[in-house]
Amino acid sequence: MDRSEGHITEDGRKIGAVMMEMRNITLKFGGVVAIKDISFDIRQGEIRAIIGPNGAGKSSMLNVISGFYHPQEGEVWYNGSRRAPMRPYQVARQGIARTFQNIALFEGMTVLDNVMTGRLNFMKTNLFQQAFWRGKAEREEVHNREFVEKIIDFLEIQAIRKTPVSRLPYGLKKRVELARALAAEPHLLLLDEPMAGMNVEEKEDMSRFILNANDEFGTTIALIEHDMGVVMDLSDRVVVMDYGKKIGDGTPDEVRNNQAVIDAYLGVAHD
Amino acid sequence: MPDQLLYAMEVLLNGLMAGVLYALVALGFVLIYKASGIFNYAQGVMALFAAMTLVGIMEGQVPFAHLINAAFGTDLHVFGWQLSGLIGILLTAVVMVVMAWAVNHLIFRHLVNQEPIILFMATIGLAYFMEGLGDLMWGADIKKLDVGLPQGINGWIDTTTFDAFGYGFFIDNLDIWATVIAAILVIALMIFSQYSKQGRALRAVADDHQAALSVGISLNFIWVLVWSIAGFVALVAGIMWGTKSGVQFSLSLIALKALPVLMLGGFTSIPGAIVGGLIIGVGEKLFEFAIGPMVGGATENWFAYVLALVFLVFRPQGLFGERLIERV
Amino acid sequence: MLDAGKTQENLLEVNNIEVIYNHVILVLKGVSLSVPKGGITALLGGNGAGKTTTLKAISNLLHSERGEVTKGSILYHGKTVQHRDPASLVKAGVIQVMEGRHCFEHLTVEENLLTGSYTRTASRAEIDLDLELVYSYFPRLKLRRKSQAGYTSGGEQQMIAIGRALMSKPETILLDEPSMGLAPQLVEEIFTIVKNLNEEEGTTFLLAEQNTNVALRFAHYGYILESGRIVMDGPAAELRENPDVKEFYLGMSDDGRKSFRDVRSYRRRKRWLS
Amino acid sequence: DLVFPDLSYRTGPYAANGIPFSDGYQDYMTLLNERDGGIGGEPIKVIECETGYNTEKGVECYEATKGEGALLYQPLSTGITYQLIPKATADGIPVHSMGYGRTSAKNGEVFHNIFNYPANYWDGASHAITEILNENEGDISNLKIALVYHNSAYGKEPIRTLEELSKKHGYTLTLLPVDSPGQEQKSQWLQIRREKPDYVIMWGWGVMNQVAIQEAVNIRYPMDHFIGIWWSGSENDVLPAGEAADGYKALTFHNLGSDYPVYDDLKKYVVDAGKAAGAGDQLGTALYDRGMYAAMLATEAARTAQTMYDTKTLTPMQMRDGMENLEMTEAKMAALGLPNFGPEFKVSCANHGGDGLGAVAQWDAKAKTWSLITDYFPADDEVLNPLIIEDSTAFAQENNITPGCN
Amino acid sequence: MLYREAGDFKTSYEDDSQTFPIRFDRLAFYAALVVAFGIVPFVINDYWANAVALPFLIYAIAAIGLNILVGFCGQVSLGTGGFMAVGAYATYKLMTAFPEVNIFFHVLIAGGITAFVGVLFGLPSLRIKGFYLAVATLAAQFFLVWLFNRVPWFYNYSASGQISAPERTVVGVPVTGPHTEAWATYLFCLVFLAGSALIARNLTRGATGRKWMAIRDMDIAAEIIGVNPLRAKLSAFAVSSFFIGIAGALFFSVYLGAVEVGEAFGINKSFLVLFMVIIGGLGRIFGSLAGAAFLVLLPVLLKNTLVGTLGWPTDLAAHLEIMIVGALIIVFLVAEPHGLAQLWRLTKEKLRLWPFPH
Ligand SMILES: Nc1ncnc2c1ncn2[C@@H]1O[C@H](COP(=O)(O)OP(=O)(O)OP(=O)(O)O)[C@@H](O)[C@H]1O
Ligand SMILES: Nc1ncnc2c1ncn2[C@@H]1O[C@H](COP(=O)(O)OP(=O)(O)OP(=O)(O)O)[C@@H](O)[C@H]1O
Ligand SMILES: [Mg+2]
Ligand SMILES: [Mg+2]
Repeated sequence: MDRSEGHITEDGRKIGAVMMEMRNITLKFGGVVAIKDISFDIRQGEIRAIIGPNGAGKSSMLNVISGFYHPQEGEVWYNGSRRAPMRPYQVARQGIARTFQNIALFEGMTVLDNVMTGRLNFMKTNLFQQAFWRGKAEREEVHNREFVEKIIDFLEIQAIRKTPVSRLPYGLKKRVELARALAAEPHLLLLDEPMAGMNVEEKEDMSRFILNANDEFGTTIALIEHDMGVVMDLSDRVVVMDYGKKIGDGTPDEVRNNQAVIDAYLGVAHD
Repeated sequence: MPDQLLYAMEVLLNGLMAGVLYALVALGFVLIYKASGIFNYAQGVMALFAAMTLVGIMEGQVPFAHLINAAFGTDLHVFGWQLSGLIGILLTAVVMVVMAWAVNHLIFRHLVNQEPIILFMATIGLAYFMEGLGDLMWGADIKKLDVGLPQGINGWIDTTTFDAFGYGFFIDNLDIWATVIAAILVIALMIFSQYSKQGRALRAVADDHQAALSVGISLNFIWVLVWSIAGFVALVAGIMWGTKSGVQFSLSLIALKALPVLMLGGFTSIPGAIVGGLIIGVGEKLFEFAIGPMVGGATENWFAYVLALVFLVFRPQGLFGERLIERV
Repeated sequence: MLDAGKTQENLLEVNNIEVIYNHVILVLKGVSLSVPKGGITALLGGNGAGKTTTLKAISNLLHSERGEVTKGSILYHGKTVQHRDPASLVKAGVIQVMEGRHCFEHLTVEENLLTGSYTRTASRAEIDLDLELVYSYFPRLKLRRKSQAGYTSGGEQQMIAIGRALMSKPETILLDEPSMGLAPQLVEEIFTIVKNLNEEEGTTFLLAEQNTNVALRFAHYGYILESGRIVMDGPAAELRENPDVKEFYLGMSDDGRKSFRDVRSYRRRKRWLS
Repeated sequence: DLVFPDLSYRTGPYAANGIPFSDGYQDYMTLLNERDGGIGGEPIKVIECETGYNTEKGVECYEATKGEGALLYQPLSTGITYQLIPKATADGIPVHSMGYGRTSAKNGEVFHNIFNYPANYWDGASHAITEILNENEGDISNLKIALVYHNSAYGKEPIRTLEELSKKHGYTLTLLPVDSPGQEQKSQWLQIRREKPDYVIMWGWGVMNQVAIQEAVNIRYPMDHFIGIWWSGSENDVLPAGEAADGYKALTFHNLGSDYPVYDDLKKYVVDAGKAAGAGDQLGTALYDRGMYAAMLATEAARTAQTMYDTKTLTPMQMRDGMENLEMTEAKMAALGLPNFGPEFKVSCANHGGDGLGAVAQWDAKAKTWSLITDYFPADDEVLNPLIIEDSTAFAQENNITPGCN
Repeated sequence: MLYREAGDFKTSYEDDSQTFPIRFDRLAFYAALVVAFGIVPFVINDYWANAVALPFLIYAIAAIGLNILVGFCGQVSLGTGGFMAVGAYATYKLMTAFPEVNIFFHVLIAGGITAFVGVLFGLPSLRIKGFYLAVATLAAQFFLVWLFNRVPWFYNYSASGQISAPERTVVGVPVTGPHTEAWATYLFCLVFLAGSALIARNLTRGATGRKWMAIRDMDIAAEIIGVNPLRAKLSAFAVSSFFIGIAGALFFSVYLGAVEVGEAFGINKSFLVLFMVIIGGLGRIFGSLAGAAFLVLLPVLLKNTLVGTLGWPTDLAAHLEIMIVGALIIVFLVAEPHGLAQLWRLTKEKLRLWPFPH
C-alpha cells in the first residue's frame, strides 16, 4: 500500500502527508549511544507508536523531537522543511506538545493553573497590561479559561480543578498532564507512557481521551507505551527500537509478527 | 628579581594561606550539604559558639552566669579552674556532639523531605538561636583565645628569602599551622567519605531523604554524625580565627568568606573546598594588590563573589561539584 | 501453594487504620489487612485508592510526607511498629520499594544497589555475590553500572529501585507498583523473581499493583481497595473468577477482551463505593 | 525626674565596646542619685534601650523614649546620630554625639540641637598630625603616613582633613580601606610592610582594631608609630595582642584610668551596693571612662540649665540651653571627684564642639593601662573651620535653615 | 461551622479568578482596607508609625518583591539589601537633582532603575541554579554596597558618605524630612504597599505568574511546554527588583531619613526579608504581609514584654530576644514548612469542617 499521499483508515480517519520526519538521527551521551542512525516519519493525523525494551532510547527520541536533546547527527524535518536546532520553547511554539514519563507537572500549582500553562503560547498581553489586569488581560484570561474548561470537561477532571497537583494520585496526575498538553492545541502530541501505573479501566479512559483528541481535534499523536494491548489497538503504525537501533516499523500487525521484535521485546507473540 | 614580582609572590603566598583559612570554614558547609542537602548557614555561628565554649571552659567561666545572677541575685562568675588547651578542646568537642544531637532531634528530624530552602531557613533560625545562646552562656565581651598556637612572622622564611632575594617574605606562623591542620582534616574527611559505608550513605541521604529512609539508612544517625563532625570542623575554624582576631561576634561572619569558596569548589566536594579556598584566597589578594589601588581598595569582600560568579557561569556546579541532573 | 496464606501465621497485621495527611485530608478510612508469613499478598485498586498510603503507613514513611496514622494499629511479628523509625524497620526486615522510582540520582547505578545493603553486616564478598545476582536479573543494569542513576531511563530506574531492595535481603518486601513502566517481558520476569524469592527464600511480599492481571496470577491472596476502604478480599484465584473483578480490573467481558479502540463508544462506571 | 535615655548596645558586633560605655554612663548617673539624690535634688531616671548598633532599632528606641520626657540623647553610633539629627531637631530634643556623629554639627548656628563637644573626628585627624609634627620637630614634609580605615562613613571622616593637612605639611598620604567587619587585613598590612610608612593612623571600630594591632605586631611595625583614633583605643583592642602591643598610641579627649576620687564613690554607692548597670567589672577601662565622662557632661549641662532657669525639673529645650552654656573648668571637675579628667572648654551657640582639645594616650602592656603622654592640645582650626563652614552651610541650604543664633 | 464557603457559587470565570473567592474572606479584606485607610491614620502616633507601621509597610513591599522572585519564580536571591540600596540611592539622586518633581514619581522611577539593575544581576540565573545562585546573588549584594560606598557621586560628595533625605511634600504635606507627621508617612507608604500588593496579585494570577511558577516547579518541563526561561526569569528579576527598589526608596526617604549603605542595606537586610518571605509563605502575597508583620512586631513585642513589663536587663532581653526569634522561626517551620499563609489556610480548612475533626 502506497501511503505517500495519505489515506483513510478503516474507521474513517484521514491520514495525511508526512508531518515530522526524523532522518538518520544519532544521539550519544558520552560513551552511551542512545539512538543509532534512526529514521522514521509521522504523518498528519495518525497515531504513531514507539515501542521497545527499557532503555531502548524511546524517551530520548521524544526529547530530540521536543528539542531538549540535540542529536549529534541527523536531521529533523517538520512540515516539509528542515528544522534548525532550536530551544525547546521554540519547538513548543511550533505546535508540539507532550507529556512526560516521570510526570513533570508543576507541583506547586493547582490543576487549573497547570492546565492553563498549556495556553501560555496563546496569551499575548504584556507585563503592564497584566499588572493592570482589568481590560485586555482579564478578557484574555477568561477567553483561555473557557477553552481550558472544555479540556477539563473532556478529561473529566472538573472535580479536582482547584486541588494542588501534589496531592493527586499518580493516575490523575497523568490525566492532568494530558490536559495540559491538549490545552496547547498541538499539531503534534507526544505521549510518553501515558498509561503506566493505571488499571484497565483507567487505561480505557485514557485510550478514549487519546482517540477523541485524535479524532475531534485532528491531533497527530506519537505514543510510547509498554502495554501491547493499548499499542496494538490504538496505533496506526509502530516503530520498534532496540537499544538505539530501529528493528521494525509498520502496522501493528506487521510488527506483531516480526520475529526480531518478538525476540527483542515482546518475548512471546502477542495476541 | 624585580620588586613588583617579589611582592606579587609574597601576596600570592599569603593568599594561599588565607585561602586555607577560608577553606576550613567551607569544609563544615560541605559536610552538611553533602549529607543532607542542607545549606547550613549556621556554620559561622557554630564556629563562634565553639570558640566561645572553648574559652569559657578553659577559663572556668560559669555558663549563663549573667542570667543566673540576674534571676537569683547571685554573684557567680568563674569556677576558678584553668584548663589546658587540649582538655578544653576535648570538652568542647563533646559539647558540639551534644549540640549536633539536639539540632537533629529538635529541628531536622521534623523537616525530613522538605524543600532545600526550608531547611536553609531553619539553619538561619538556628544561627540566630545559637548566637543568642552563645552570648547568654558566655557573655558578649571579647575573649582572648590561646591554645598555644604560635603567631607572628615566621623568622626562618623571612631570613631565608631575604638572603635569597633581598626581600624577606612575610608568612604568619599561625597560617602555617592552619595549613597543616587543614591538610590533615581534608585528608581524613576524604577518606571517611570515599571509603566508608557511611560516606555513600551521606550522598544517598542528600539525594533523596525518603528513599534513603526506605533502604534503612537512619537519617538520625547520619545527621548527628555529620553535624558532630561539622561541629568539630567549626571548632577548628573557630580556634584558628579566634586566635587571630579574638573570640567575638564578628567571628560568625567568617561564614561569608566561605561562601564564594563553596561556590567555586562545589557544594559537595571536600577537595573542592580546599582548591576553591586557595583560588579565592589568591584571587582576592592579588586583585587587591594589582587592581585594588586603582579602584579605591577594599575590594576583597565582593571580589571573591564576583570571581566565583563569573566562574560559575562557565561551570554551574563549581569545580568539583556534582553536576545538576537535568532530565525529563 | 495457593492456600499458603491461610495456614501460616500472620507476619504483618494492619488493624483498622486511618491515615490523615496534613492534619486534614483523610485518606484511609479504616483499612485492615493481614499478610501471612511466606505469602504474596496483593493490594489492588484504582488510582488514589490508597495503596501507596497503606504501604507507607506500614513502613512508616508517612511521617516524611506529613501524614499520620490516627487510628488503628500495625503489628509486625505481633509487635506494634508505629513508633519505630523506618530505618529500624528495615533492620527488622521490612523494606519498601517506593513507587515512582526514587533513585539516588547522583550515585551510580552500582552505588545505588549497594545502598540497599546498608543495614547488612555481611562481608564484602557476600555482597558482591548478591550484586551479581541482581545483575543477572537485570542485565541492563550491569551495562549501565557506572552511569549516574539520574541519567538512566525510566525502566532502568525501576529496576534499580527493585534491585536495591533485593540487596537488603529482607524478610518482607513491600512492593509498590513494580510493573510500572517496564517492558512486557520484564514484567513477567519481575514477577517470576518475586515468585522465586518467595518460594526459595521464603520472602514475604505485599505488593500494590495496578496491573491486576499479572498480580492476581502470582499472588496468593488479594485485597481490593477503593477510596480508602477494603471492598473485597479473598484468595487470588477466587478474585480472578469474580465477575466484577473480571470486568473492572481485568478488562474482560463475557466475550473476551475488548479492543481499546471500542471504548470510545461507551463508558462504564461502576464502583462498590463512590 | 530628669530623664536620660541610654541607647546602649550590649549585643551584636560591637557589644564589647558598647557594654563599658553604657556601664559608665549609667553608673555615674546612679551615683548622683544614690549619693546626691540626683541633680540639684531632682532624681535622674535612666531609660536603657538596646540598639545593637542598628539604626532601625535606634529609631525605635528614640520613638519609644522621647515620649517619656527625654532630655538628651547620646546615640553612640554615627548612623543613629545622622538619623536623629533631623528628628530630634524637629522634636526640640538635644543630641550629644561626643567624639562621633556629624562633624559639622560643631556649627551650632546651623545645628541648633546637636552638640559634639569636646572634640570631633576632624579634630582627631588634626591631633594625630600635630602629634606626628611634635615627634618630628615640626617637619614632616618627607614622611609617609598611611591611614588604615573602616570602609564606611565613619572611617572616611578623616580623609578630607588629612588631605588638607598634607597640602599644608607636605607629607604623603596612603589610604588603606578595610571592609567591615575587618577580620582579614593581610593585604593592607602586607602593603604597609612593603611601603614602610613612617606612621600609621587608624580609624577602626570593633574587631577591625584588634586585627589591625595584631597584624601590626605580626609584621613588627613599631607600635609607637601607630596612632589610633579614640574609638581604636580601648583595652579590647590591645589586650588580644598581648605584650607586643606595648607602646601603641591612641587619641583621647578625656583622661583614662581609675585613679580618681569619684571611683571611690562609684565603688561605694554603686558597685558594692549592687546597683551597677553591668557586671561591675568594667570600671576604669577606657570606654567606661568615656561613658562616665559623657554622663558627667550631660549632668553638668543639666545643672547649668537648672541654674539658668532656676528650676529643678527641665524641659528638653532648657536642657539644650544648658548644653549651649556649658563651661567645664578644672575647679568643677575637681569638685566632682574627677580632677584633671577632661580638658577645659566652653560651649557657645557658634561653637557646639567645644575647643577641639585632645591628647595622646599610650598603652603600657605590662601594667595594662593607658596613660596620657601629652597635654591637651588644640586642633588646627585654621584648616578645619573652613571645612566645617562649607559642610554646614551645604546642610543649611539643603534643609532651608537660616543659620544664626537666636 | 464557623467558616463557610457553601452557597458561594461562581457564575462566571471572572468571579472565579477573583482574589478572594470566599465571601467571608472578601468581607474581612474590605474591613481591613477600611481600617488601614480610614481609621489608623487618625489614631497613629510617632511611636507606632516609626517603630511599627512604617517598617511593616516597607518590609512588606520588599517581601512581596522578593516573594515574586523566590516564592513564585523559585530563584533564591540574597541580594535584597543591595537592591534596596539601589532604590535608596536612586531616589536620593533624583530628589536632589530634580527637587521640583513629586517624590511619588521619584520613588517609582527609583523602582524602575532598580528593576534594571536587578535584570543585570539576574542574567547569570540562566546558568546558575539553586543555592549556587543564592550565593551568586551575594555578589550583587557586596558589589553594590561597595560601589555606593566608594563612588562619591552617589552620595553627592558629602563629607560623611551618608545620604539624608531633604524635605519633600505630596499635595503640600511633607512626607520626608524632619517635619513629617505620622499619619502622612504612614499613608504614603500604605499607598505604595496597596499598589504593590495589587500589582503583584494581578501578575501572579495571570499568564506571567504561571510562567514564573512553572519555572519554579520544574524549569525544564516549563521550557518544553513553551516558557522562554530567559524572559520568565528576567521578568521576575525585574518585577521583584522594582518592588524592592521602591521599598529601599521608602526605607531611606520616609522611614530612616538618613542612611549609610553598609549599615542600612547590609547582608542582614537580605536575610531579614528572605525570612519574612519564608515565614510568611513562599508564593503567597498574603504570606509576605504576614511574614513582615510577624518579624517587625515580634522583636518589638518581645522587647516591650521582657524589658518593659518584666523589667529584665536590656542585654539579657536582647540575647533572649534573638534566641526566641530564632527558635520561633524553627518552630514555625517545623509546624508548617509552607509558612503562616499555609497555616492560615489549613486553619480555615479545619474551621470549615468544624466541629468535625475531618
Ligand atoms: N541525559 C542522559 N545522559 C546519559 N545517558 C542518558 C541520558 N538520557 C538517556 N540516557 C540513556 O540512554 C538510554 C535510553 O534512554 P531512554 O530514556 O530514551 O530509554 P527509554 O526507551 O525511554 O526506556 P524506558 O522504557 O525505560 O523509559 C538509556 O540507557 C539511558 O540511560
Ligand atoms: N502527601 C499527600 N498529601 C495529601 N494528600 C495525599 C498525599 N499523598 C497522597 N494523598 C492522597 O491520598 C489518596 C491516596 O493516594 P495513594 O497515593 O495512596 O493512592 P494509590 O492507591 O497509591 O494510587 P496510584 O495507583 O495512583 O499510585 C489520594 O487521593 C491522594 O490525593
Ligand atoms: Mg522512557
Ligand atoms: Mg500509589
